[in-house]
Amino acid sequence: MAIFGSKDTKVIVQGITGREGRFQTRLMIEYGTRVVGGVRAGKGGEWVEGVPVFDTVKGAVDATGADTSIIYVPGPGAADAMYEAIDAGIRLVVCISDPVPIMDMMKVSAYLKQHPETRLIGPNCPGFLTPSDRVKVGIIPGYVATPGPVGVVSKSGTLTYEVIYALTQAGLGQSTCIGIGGDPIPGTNFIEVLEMFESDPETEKVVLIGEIGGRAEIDAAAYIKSRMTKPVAAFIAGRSAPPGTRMGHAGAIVEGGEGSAEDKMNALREAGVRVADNPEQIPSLLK
Amino acid sequence: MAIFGSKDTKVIVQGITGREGRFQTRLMIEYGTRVVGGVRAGKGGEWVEGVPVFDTVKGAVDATGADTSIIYVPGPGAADAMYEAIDAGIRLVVCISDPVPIMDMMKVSAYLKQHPETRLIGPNCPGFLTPSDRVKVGIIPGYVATPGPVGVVSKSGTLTYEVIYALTQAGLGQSTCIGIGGDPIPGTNFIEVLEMFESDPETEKVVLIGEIGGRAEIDAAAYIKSRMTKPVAAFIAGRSAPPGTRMGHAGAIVEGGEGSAEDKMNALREAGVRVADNPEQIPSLLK
Amino acid sequence: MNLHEYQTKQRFAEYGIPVPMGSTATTPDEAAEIARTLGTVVVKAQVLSGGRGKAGGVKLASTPEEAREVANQILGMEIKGLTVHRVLVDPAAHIEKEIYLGIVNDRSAAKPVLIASSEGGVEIEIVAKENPKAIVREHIDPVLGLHHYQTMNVASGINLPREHWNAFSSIALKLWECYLDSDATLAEINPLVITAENQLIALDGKMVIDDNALLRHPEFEALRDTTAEPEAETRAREAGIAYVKLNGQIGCMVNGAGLAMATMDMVKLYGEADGIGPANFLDIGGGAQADRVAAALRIILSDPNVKAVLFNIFGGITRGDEVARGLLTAYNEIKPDVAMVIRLVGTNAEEGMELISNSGIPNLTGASTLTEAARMAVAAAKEGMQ
Amino acid sequence: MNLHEYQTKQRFAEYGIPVPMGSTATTPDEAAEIARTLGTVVVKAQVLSGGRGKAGGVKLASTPEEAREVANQILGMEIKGLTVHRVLVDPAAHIEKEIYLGIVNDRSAAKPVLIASSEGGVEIEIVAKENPKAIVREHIDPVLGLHHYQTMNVASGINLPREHWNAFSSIALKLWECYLDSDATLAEINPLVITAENQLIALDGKMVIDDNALLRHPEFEALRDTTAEPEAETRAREAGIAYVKLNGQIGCMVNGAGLAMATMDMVKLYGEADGIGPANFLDIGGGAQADRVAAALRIILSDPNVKAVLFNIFGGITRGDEVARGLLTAYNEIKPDVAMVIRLVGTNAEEGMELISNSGIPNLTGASTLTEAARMAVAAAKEGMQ
Repeated sequence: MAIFGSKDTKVIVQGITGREGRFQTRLMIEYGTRVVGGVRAGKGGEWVEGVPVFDTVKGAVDATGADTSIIYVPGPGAADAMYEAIDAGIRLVVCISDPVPIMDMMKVSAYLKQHPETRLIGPNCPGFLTPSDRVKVGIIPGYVATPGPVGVVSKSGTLTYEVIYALTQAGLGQSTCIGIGGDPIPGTNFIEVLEMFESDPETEKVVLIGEIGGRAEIDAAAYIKSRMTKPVAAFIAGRSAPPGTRMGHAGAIVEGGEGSAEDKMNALREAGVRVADNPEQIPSLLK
Repeated sequence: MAIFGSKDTKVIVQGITGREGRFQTRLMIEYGTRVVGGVRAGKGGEWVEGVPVFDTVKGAVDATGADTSIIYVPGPGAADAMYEAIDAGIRLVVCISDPVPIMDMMKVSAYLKQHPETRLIGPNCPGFLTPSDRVKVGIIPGYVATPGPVGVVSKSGTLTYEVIYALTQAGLGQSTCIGIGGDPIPGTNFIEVLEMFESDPETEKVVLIGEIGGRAEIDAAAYIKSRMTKPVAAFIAGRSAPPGTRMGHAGAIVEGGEGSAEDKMNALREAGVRVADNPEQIPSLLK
Repeated sequence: MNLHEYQTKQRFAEYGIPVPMGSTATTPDEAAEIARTLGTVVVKAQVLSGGRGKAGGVKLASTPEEAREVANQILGMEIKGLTVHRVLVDPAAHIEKEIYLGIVNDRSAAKPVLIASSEGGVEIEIVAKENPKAIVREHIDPVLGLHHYQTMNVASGINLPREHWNAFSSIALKLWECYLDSDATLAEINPLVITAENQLIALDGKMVIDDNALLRHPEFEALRDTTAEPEAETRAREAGIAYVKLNGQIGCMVNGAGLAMATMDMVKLYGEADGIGPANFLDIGGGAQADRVAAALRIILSDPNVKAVLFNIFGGITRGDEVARGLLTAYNEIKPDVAMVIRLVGTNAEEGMELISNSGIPNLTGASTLTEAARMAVAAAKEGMQ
Repeated sequence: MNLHEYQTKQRFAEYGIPVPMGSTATTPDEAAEIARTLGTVVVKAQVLSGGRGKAGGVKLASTPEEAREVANQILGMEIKGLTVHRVLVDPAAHIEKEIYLGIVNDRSAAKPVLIASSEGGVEIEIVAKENPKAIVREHIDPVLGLHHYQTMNVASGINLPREHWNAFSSIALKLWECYLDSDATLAEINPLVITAENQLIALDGKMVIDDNALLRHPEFEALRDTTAEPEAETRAREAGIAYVKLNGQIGCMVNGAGLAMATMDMVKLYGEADGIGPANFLDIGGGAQADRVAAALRIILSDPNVKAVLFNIFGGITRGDEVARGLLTAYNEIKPDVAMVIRLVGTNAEEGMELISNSGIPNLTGASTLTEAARMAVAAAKEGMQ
C-alpha cells in the first residue's frame, strides 16, 4: 500500500446523494478507486453511480468492510460526519467539505486525539491520489498526475494541480499527491505527511506547497532540517498578500506578524529546501 | 515507595480552609504525612495548621513541588477541583468530596483518559494509608492500622476501618489500605488496585471489601481468577438490602437484576477468593 | 429520586417530546371532569412502583361516568405497599406498535447509553434476558452529547420503518437534552408508541434523578411526593440522615453506608433462622452530633415493628462520646422500652461507653464486637417478640 | 468578519461584561446630544482598523459643544483608507491601570487560548515582542470550556491586585461564553481598565467572527458594515466570490485560493521592477459557471486602476468552456478596452480556448503557462499605463 491507500482501499462516500458527492464519486470510480458504498441517512437502499447507499456509516462499514471515507456533506454538517466516521472505526477520513467552522474542528481535533486509530485529512482539502495504484480519494483531477518518485504535499487545491501538472509535463511522475487543506486546524499536518514520505520506499523527492498564515511551514522546516534525508523543493503562496487580510482560505492570513511568506521561505531555505519563486520552477529544482 | 505514596510524597490540600479540610489536614500531619500546602482561591498567603495556602493548584505545585492532592471542596465544586489538579500535573488526586454529581464524574473520567499521567482515587472515598511509611492521604483513622503484609481495598469508609481494625487486633498488619469509594464512576477501580497489590513486594495477601451495585466486583473476580497469585479474602456488604433501593452510597443499588451481593460473592468464590459472611471473620480467612 | 409518570411526562413535554394531553386528578369527580373533553381515556395510578397494570392500577374508561367509577376504584388502592393518592387521566391512544427508548448511565463505560428496543411495553430487563437481539445500544459521549447519526444507528438497528426515523431521532435527541439538563440517571419512554394515526408518542415515562446532583436542582424538591414514601424517610431526609425502612425487627443506627449494610447483614445472618432481620438501613453520616443521633433514634422507634435497637459506631470523624450523649438525650425524652445494644469503637469510644454505663439505663447493654452486638440484638428481639 | 468597537461592546454588554454606557452618532449634533448626559466624553472613530488614536480618530471633549466640534473633525476623516461614518461617544473613564484580556485560537494547539497581560492599551503583539513575561496564557479545552481556576491562574499570573480577582474572573468567563457563542476567532478587551472608582470596565473591544461559521450566525449579517469596505467587495460577497481589493494594476481572476495567491505572486514577481502588481485577489470558487465569471469580471473592472486582466483557470470541477462563455458574455456587455490575458488548463480547456479565439476579440490573448500569462499581463499593463 502507498502511504494513504491502495488498489484494495475500500472507500465510502458520505453525502453521496449531493450534486458534488455524486459527480466526484463517478470521477473516483473512473480513475480506479474502489468505491464500495455511499451514506445518506434516509436514503439507504438506493443506488448512486452503481454504488449502494446506506443510512449510516456504521451500516456501510458492516456491509462493505470499508476502511476509508470521504466527506462531501455541507460544511455545517461536516463535523457530525467526521464523528460518525470515527465512531464507525474508519481508518482514514478525507473531508472535502468547506466551510467548516473552526470551533467544530477544534472539537473534532480533541476527539481524534482520543481515537488515534483514525486519521483525518482536511477539511477543505482536495484529498489524495496515488497514480501507481490508480487510487484517488478526493477531487484532484486524475489526468494531471502520472506515476513516479515525487511526493507532493500541499495546503492548496488548484495550485497543487498546477504543480502536479508541471511535474508531469517535465517527466517527473508522482508517488502520492496530497492536499491537507488551507484551514487553520487541519486533521493531518505537513510534518505527518513528510514523515510518511521519508519512510515511503516509493518516494524519492518531495514537493511542499505552503501558503501564508500559521506556522505549519516553519514547523515543517524544523522537521526537514533535523530528520529528513530526501530532497525537498517548496513554493509558498501569498508573498504579495497584505498583512491582516484573509486570502480565501480560512487559514491564509498573516496575523500579529506571524505567518508571512518571507519568514516561511527563509525557514525552509535554512533547512536546505530549494524554494521556488514561481510554482512552474518546481520541476527544475528537483532535477 | 508503597503503591500510592511514601514518606516523600508531597501533598497539597484543596479546600484546606473549610472545616473538614482543616481538621483532616491536622490529622494527616499528625500521622506523618508531608503536607506541603493548601489551596483556596483568594486566600493565598494565609496559613492553616502550619501550612501555606495558595490561590491555585498550579501556584502550589510551582512553589512546593507537590505531586499529590487531596480534595475536600464541597461536592458541586469537586469536578472543577479535579480538573485543576489534572491541569497542574498532579500525579495522584484523592477526592474525598461527596456528593459529586454522576454526570460530572463521567466528564472527569473522559478527561482523565486524555491525561493518563494523573490517577484519581474517589470521589466519596476515605483515601489511602500506608502504615510502614506513616503516610495517609485521606481520612482513614491512623490508629486502626499497623504495618504488615495485608493489602486492603474497599468501596466503603467505616466498614474498611472495621476490617483494618479487626486485622490489627488479629496481629495482621497492612501494607496499604485504600478506599476507592462507593460512587458509580470511581477514578480508580478494584482491578487497578489489585494489579498494584499483585506486583507490590510489600503485599502478601489481599482483602477486598465490596458492596451491592454495579459489576466492579464481578470484573475483579475475573481478574483475580486469571491473573492473581496472591491469596484474596473478601466481604460484600448488602446481602440483606432489597433490590431497587439505594443504600446510602450513590452506587449501592441492585438494578435490573444486576449488582446483587449473592452474584458477587459467587463470582469471587469461583475465582478462588475466600468470602466472609461476617467482616470480622476476615482475619481468620487470611491465616 | 424517582419522578412520577405524570411529572416525567410534563418534563418531557417541556422538551418537546410528544405526550398524551391528559392531566391528573385526586378525586373521582376531577377524573370525570378531565375525561369529559378527551373521549375514551386511560386512568393510571400514580405511584412510584412498577407493575401498576397487573395490580389493577391502570384502566380504560369510555365515558366520564366510567372514568369516575374507575378512578374511584384506583384512588386509595395499595400497590406494593404504596397508597394511590393521584391518578393520571390520559386520552387513550390507538396503538399500532410499541417500542422502548431510554437513556441510562453505563457505569463500566463511564458514559450514558441510549437504549432502544423493538419490543416496547415490557420491562427492558426482561427483553434483555429473553431477546437480547431486540435491544440496540449507543454510548453517548458525556461531553459532546448525542449525535444525530447515533439516533439513525438506533432507528435502523431496531428496524423502525423509515418513515418514522425523523420523528424518532427528534424524540431521542430531546430525551438526551432532558436527561442531561436534569442530571438524570434514568429517563425512559416505555412504551413509545406508533399510533394508528402514524404519530410517535410517549405513552408512559419514567425518570430517576441523580441524588448526588439534587443540590444544583432545587426545582425537583417541589416535585418530591412525600405521600409516596414512609413518613419516617421524609423526616430522616430533612434531618440529613440516610434512612430506608425495611421489614425486620431490629432497628440499626450506624455511621457509614457500607458499615450500615454490613450491620444489617449481620443481623440477618444471626437472626434469619428465627425470622429476625433488620428494620432499617440508617447511616447517621460523618461527624454526627448529639441532636442528629437523637433524631435518628426517634425515627427508628417510630417503626412499631422494632423490638430491639443496635448501635454500631466506628469513630473517626464521629466521636463516641457525642453519640452516647445523643443517645441519652433521646432516651430520656422517649423512654423506649425496647432493648438497645451499643457498640462503640474508635475516637472517644471509652468516654462514650462510660457515659452509657454511668447512665444506669437498664435496657441498654454494651458489646465489644459487631458479631457480639448482632447476636445480642437478635436475642433481645427474639425475647421482645414473645 | 470584523466587528466594530461599538458592535463588540454591545455584544459584550449582552453577556454582562461592564462597558462604558455611551452610544454612537453619525452627525456632530447627535454626538453633542449624547454628550449632554455623560459629562466629559471620548469621541472615537468607528472604522475597522487599528491605530485610530495616532490618526487623530479618538478625542476627549469636556462639553457637548466640544463633542460636536470633535465629532465634526472625526466624521468623514480617512483612516488607513477607510472613511469614518460613525463615532462612538463614551463617558471618559478615570483610568488607574490598563490591562489586556483576550481570547484567540491557537492553531498549533488546536485550542482557544486566554491571554492576559499587565500591560494593557498596547497591541498585544508588541508586548509579546518587548516584554513577553508580562503575558500569561491559559489554553481552553474547546469542549469543557474555561474553568474558574484558569481565570485565577491568569489573575495571579499578571499580578492583579487580589481585590479585583472576582470581577476579573467573571469578565473572563463571560468573554469566553461570548467567544464560544459567537464562533469568534478573536475577542479582546484592550484596555480592560481599573478605574479610579476601583471598577473593572472594558474600555475598548474587538471581535473577529469565523467566516467559516457565518452560515450558522445570521445575526452577524445585520452587523456587517458595507460602508467599511470597498463596494466591490460587498458585491463580490453577494455573488459568492472571494475578492480582496489591492493596489496594483493587474486584475486577476483565478479558481482556487492558493492558485489565486500564486497568480498574484507571479504578477508581482514579473511586474515589481516596473511598479506593477496585482489589483486584487479573486477566487471564483469551484465549478464556477458563466454568470459568476461575468460578475467577477465586472467587479474586477470596477477598479479604475486596472490596466490589464489575467485569467488563470485550472479546470477540475471548473470547466474551461463555461469560463470562456462567461467571459464572452461579460465582454459583450462591458466592452472593456483593457488588455486581457487568458490561460485555461484542464477540463474542457481546449473548447474554452477555441471559443475565445473564434470570438475575434482583439484585446484578448491566450497563454499556455502561468509564467507566460503573467509576463504578458505585465507587459500589457505597462503599455496601458503609458
